[in-house]
Amino acid sequence: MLSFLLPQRVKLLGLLIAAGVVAAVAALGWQVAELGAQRYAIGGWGAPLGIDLYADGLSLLMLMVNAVVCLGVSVYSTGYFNRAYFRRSRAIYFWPLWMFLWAALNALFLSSDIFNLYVTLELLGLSAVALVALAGGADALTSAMRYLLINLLGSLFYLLGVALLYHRFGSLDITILSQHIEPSPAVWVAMGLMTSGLLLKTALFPMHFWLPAAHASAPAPVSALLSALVVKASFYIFLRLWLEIFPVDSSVFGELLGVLGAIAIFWGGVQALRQTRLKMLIAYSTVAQLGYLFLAFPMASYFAWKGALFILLSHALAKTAMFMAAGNILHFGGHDRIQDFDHVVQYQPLTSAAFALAGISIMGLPPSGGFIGKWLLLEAAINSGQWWLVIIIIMGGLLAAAYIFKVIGYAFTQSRKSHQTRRVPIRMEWTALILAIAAILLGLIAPWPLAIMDIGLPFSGEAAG
Amino acid sequence: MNTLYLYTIVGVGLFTLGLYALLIHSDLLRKILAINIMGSGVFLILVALAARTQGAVPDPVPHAMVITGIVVAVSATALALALVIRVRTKVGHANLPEQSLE
Amino acid sequence: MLLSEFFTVILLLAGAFFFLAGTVGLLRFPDVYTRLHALTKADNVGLGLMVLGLALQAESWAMTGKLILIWLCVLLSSASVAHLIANAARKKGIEPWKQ
Amino acid sequence: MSLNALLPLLMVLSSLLVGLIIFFLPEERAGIRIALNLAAAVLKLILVGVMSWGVFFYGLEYEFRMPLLHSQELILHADALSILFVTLSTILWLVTTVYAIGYLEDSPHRSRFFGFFSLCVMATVGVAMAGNMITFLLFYELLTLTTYPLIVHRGTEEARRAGRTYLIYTMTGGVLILTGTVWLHAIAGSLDFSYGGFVSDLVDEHRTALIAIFVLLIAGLGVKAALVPFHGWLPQAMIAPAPVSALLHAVAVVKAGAFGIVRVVDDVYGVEVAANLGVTGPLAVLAGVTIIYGSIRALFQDDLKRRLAFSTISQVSYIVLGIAIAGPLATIGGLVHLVHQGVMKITLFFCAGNLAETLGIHKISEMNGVGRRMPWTMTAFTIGAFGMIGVPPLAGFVSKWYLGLGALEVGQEWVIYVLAGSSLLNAAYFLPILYAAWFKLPTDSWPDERAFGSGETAWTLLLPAVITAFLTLAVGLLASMPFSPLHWARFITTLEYLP
Amino acid sequence: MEAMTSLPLMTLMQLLFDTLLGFALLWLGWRALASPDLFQAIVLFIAFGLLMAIVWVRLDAPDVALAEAAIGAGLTGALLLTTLARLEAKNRSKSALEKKHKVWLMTENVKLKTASFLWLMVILMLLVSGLVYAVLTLQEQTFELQMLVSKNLESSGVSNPVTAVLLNFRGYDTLLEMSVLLLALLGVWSFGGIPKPHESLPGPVLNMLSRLLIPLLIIVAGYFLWVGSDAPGGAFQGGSVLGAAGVLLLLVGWRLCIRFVGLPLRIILVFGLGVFVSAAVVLIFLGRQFMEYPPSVAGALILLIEAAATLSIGITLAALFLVGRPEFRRHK
Repeated sequence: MLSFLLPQRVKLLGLLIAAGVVAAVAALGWQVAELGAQRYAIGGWGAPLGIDLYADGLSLLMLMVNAVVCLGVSVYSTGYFNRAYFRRSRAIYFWPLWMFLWAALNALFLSSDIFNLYVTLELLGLSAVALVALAGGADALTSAMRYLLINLLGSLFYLLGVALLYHRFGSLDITILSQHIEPSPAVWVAMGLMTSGLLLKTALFPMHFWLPAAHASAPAPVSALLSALVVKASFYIFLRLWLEIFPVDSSVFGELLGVLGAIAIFWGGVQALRQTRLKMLIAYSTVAQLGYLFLAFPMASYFAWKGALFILLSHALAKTAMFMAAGNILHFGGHDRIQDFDHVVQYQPLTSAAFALAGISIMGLPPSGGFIGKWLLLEAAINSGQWWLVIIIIMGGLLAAAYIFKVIGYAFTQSRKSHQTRRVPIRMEWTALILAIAAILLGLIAPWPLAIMDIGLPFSGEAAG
Repeated sequence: MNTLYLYTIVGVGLFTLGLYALLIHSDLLRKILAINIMGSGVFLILVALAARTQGAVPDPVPHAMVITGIVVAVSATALALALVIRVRTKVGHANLPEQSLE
Repeated sequence: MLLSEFFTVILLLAGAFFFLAGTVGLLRFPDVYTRLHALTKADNVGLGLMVLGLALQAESWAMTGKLILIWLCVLLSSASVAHLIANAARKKGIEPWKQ
Repeated sequence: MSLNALLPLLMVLSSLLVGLIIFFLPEERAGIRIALNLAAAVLKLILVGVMSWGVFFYGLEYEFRMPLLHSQELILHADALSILFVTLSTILWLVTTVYAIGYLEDSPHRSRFFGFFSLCVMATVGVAMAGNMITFLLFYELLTLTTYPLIVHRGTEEARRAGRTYLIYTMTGGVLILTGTVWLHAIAGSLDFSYGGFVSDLVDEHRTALIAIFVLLIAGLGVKAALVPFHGWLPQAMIAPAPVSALLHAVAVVKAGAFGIVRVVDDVYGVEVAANLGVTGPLAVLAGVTIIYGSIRALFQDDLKRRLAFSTISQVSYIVLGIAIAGPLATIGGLVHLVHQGVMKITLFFCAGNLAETLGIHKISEMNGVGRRMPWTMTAFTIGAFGMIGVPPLAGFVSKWYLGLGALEVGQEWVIYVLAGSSLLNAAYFLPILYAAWFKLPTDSWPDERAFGSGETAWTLLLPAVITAFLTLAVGLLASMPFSPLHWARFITTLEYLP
Repeated sequence: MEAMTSLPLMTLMQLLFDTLLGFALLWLGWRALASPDLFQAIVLFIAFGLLMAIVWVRLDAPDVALAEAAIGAGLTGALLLTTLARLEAKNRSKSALEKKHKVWLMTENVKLKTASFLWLMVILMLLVSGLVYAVLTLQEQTFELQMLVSKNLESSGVSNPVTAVLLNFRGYDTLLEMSVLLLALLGVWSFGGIPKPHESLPGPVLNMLSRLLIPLLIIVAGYFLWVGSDAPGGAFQGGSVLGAAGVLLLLVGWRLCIRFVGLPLRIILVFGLGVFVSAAVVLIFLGRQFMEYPPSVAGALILLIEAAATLSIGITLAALFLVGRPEFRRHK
């Protein structure tokens, strides 16, 4: 799964590798589906001594969505980085960096070793930063810088937590840790450290400040990746740790996360509504959508986890499509000011459709993937009698509708202004559209991913609840 | 009080010091210094605790982890420094703009 | 106490003295050139004495060789670095200190 | 999968596919577009015919199931009630398609328009055939989304504002329904529609919750059905092109809301349970208020389409009223009005569209003597208007008759006064129009006249209006024939009340 | 000899030394962050790194000490200094004005309100106390990984446990870590357009020095590499020494000949990682797990991988120092 390459003729190579990785994931998927959760000991040493790779339903799903999104981004990028005005000297670096990022994601979703996770996190963070900076403008550089610092800070917090855990329990393997774990001050402190480090990277509400700038100023395929996958990676680690390592009796903490998530939904939604530039709007929408993921924590029930995960999956697809659409519009009209969209949108029906369809999923309207996730969350909230969560989820959906239709509304207005326009490669439009459709279809094939989530029983602890 | 705990606490101190400086400085070069010092603090804690097993050689695993960590840190620093230079040339100063919390 | 140990202690103490002197010089001397002067000269001698003292305790010739190698390396580098610094200072236009 | 299961799916997919294909057709390929549209409409008509045959004579239930969530499935099925609604929408869609082809000739973005038009019908059919709440919700929201582009089709600032208002209302309604549905699922564990409802076992345990859910659902549905506090979007949406207005009022949106209320009262709660919970009374009162309020507001509109819009608000509540009275005869009245109101109102809107398109007439004050310029159109209009007022033997009379009887049957005399009052008001706002059109002298020139050769207007515009006017006559005159809407409504009611 | 009698004294001395070292470390760290002059701060940071190296020795971690001295202090310091040089070169005029204030709490360019400052303090205090408490109450490990390491040391092919962990037991980490290094270089290159620092011609002395030192450094690198399997040392230490040699070369003004800048350089850069991965993958085809070295040849394999890694690491580090794509400047 490790792919790295340097020479210039990368485009074809990149696509080949992309296809290869997808095939590998598919093979792994088949294996996991047939045989249950898989464990692979690198170097043949086995868990305590060596590093294990571990794939259960959770990681498999992440890998799959990863593969789909990445394939999409690869195809999209062949168009995006091909433009006349994108400096070739920069563009050639996109591919190797991108491959590193992808490799890091795959490695991250497969690892079951907390120190190994640290290394993958760094790999992920550095490649993401380099990709953001690829845009080259003053905005991009500044936000890349901030993003880098945030990343390093988060990693160090995480590493300190790892250090404490290791010295308490003498192992780095998640499974072994989960067997030995017992509450003690050191564990609590470690938990606090790792949580804050990871949440910083996941951009949960008070720590989201770095996200919009970084996501909005990056090149379009990079923004797509960051929003769709990179923030999810740290969330994935957090979820893993929460489910397997951290002491279960942490309901107060869960409540806190839920409240933060709720604030994130509101804040992100309101801010998104206030933005005048499309990419900023989408970036704030990410902040809001990330909030949903944390609503599952106060409920901590089987359905809640599944709902949050489902939102994660569909958001990954939908947000990728959205950023791609934004990239197309930006390329087409040369700007992404929402106010002046009239013509731009009308001449790009495919892109507009992609945006609209992705929007449906973000709003959580049926039959999209987002709807299923929201439904599960709602049901979990009602079952546990937490009405404030119900209200949050509902209001969040309305806010999302408001900011998405703010954009779509302009798709139908006529404009007499003429724009300087440029042709957008057709595959860029199609990739966006297909990913958006995938986000919708995710809702129609919901039972399938839901069943995958059960492999290896990552949520078995809560299955009773 | 064992000397090892002494070093551990020094490690905690360095970590906090770095964090403080990271938050309070706006100069990018200093922020990078601060991150490095934070990292040293973490490494110190890792290794100091590794040596607390009495008698025999200390646990080699944290040592390996720290070596990995140092290499990662220098990579990150190199990247950060190059970025600082870029920011300077593009933006004109090597500070992060005051970020409003929104 | 063996004779070699006695000499070692003497040599180490002497080395430490030179280091101290060099450091005092670094702190007290008025300008960059004189400071360099104090630092390199005194410290090189100090280090040489210490290396000598430790060499007496060495278990093998290889160890002695390494110790001497260290000294030589330091000699070489400190001389060059002192030269570089002084050169840089001169280029920057720092006048040597005069009474 | 058996053929029977495929039929409902085919109903939905036919328009979906057509819609998607149309999106990708170039603007100039009008021929193919028209052919596709008509073909899909005819195909649907045939499917409906087959299914109603099966339902009525063999008691078949056509059903298509697909797993959607844990324990929840996507269900499309055809029972008597859905057949009623589907038939209505299919026939009227065919007619509206013809009308829209004429109406939008040479205007831009036709591919987009007809694409969404098809999708809209897809959603309506889906709403009609939904076999459980979740499927219903799915298509209901889809309907919102597909009508939005139709409303803002003109692309003016005003259209965009209307679209926004529409969205704010319907989205809010949608989430209310969503909440209610999820809650219901949490309590009942099932959401499948069945005659007589499925919550009767839960009344003792979850009484308050059930009432709350009822309120949520009705409020959500009430938005589309334009019940009084939630009606604000409808008059604004008049900005849309005439075929869209026709569709909104007669076939799709408003009807979907009303139909949803029918579903909730009859097939989720069951009439008896609902009455037992004490929720039907307030609903009936609400409907009564809406009827009167809508009529009064209509009286003061000079814009023809706005007057019609308020009339719709009033008329649709007849359906709700019929259901909420909770007696067999009233139910028949409500159900049959679902169809009748559709046929009558679409006629009126076609006519209004014709006037606007041919002569540029938008206001009632401009209509003096228009009957002589466009006799056919105005004849159709007159039939529709008389139907609305409830003049026997037209369609409206049948509905009102049954509503009145039903109210008496369960001893709610106040409904009679509502009916009578509203009929008077209907007469008050329709008769002046007719008087002006037929008996006043025409002015010198029309606001914006266009020539359409020999006829009074284009045949694609005229024909649909004439057909629906004819239908208005027919369903009233032939109400006692088999397969008439009335007959079918009775059939449904038997099923509801004798499970 | 007289160990028995002087034991308490020795312990006391050690404690004293450790305490001094600890405080010196803290002090240096603080000064490095607080000192008003950036140049001074960086020099202090380098000193801090060297002190860290001594601490590592005190903690029986010679491998780490070597890595820290070479990479942590040496290379990072060099990187920081050249960056500073580049930054200053840009606007020398402004810098004179900037840093003249004596500061104690390092608040020079910051407009922190008192309230938020207090909050920050409170949070940091909480953090410190939490950490200290956690560390002090840390129980013994429940699981002795260390035992496992020493038990399996024989089959790992090397006798230095740290190397064993780095390259065999947890070789995957190292693999990824090398990717990080390569990635950093890639990232730096991708920024492109880095301004050239003001370069002065190296004097004859420096030239002479480099001529003497570079062969020595290369030998030392080789030595580290060789000795790494059973004594402190190894690929990273060797690589960083090699890197230092490269840095020195670059300082002297030596540049790669144009024909090496393109593909050959890149090949060397990926060489280490390439060997690592291919060794690991080849093993799969031999019917073993990914990275499962057969004990009989493990030593040789590790040495091979390390050799390749050393070369790549060295060149990568040197390239990082250069900042920006290397290009043909001056042929020497």
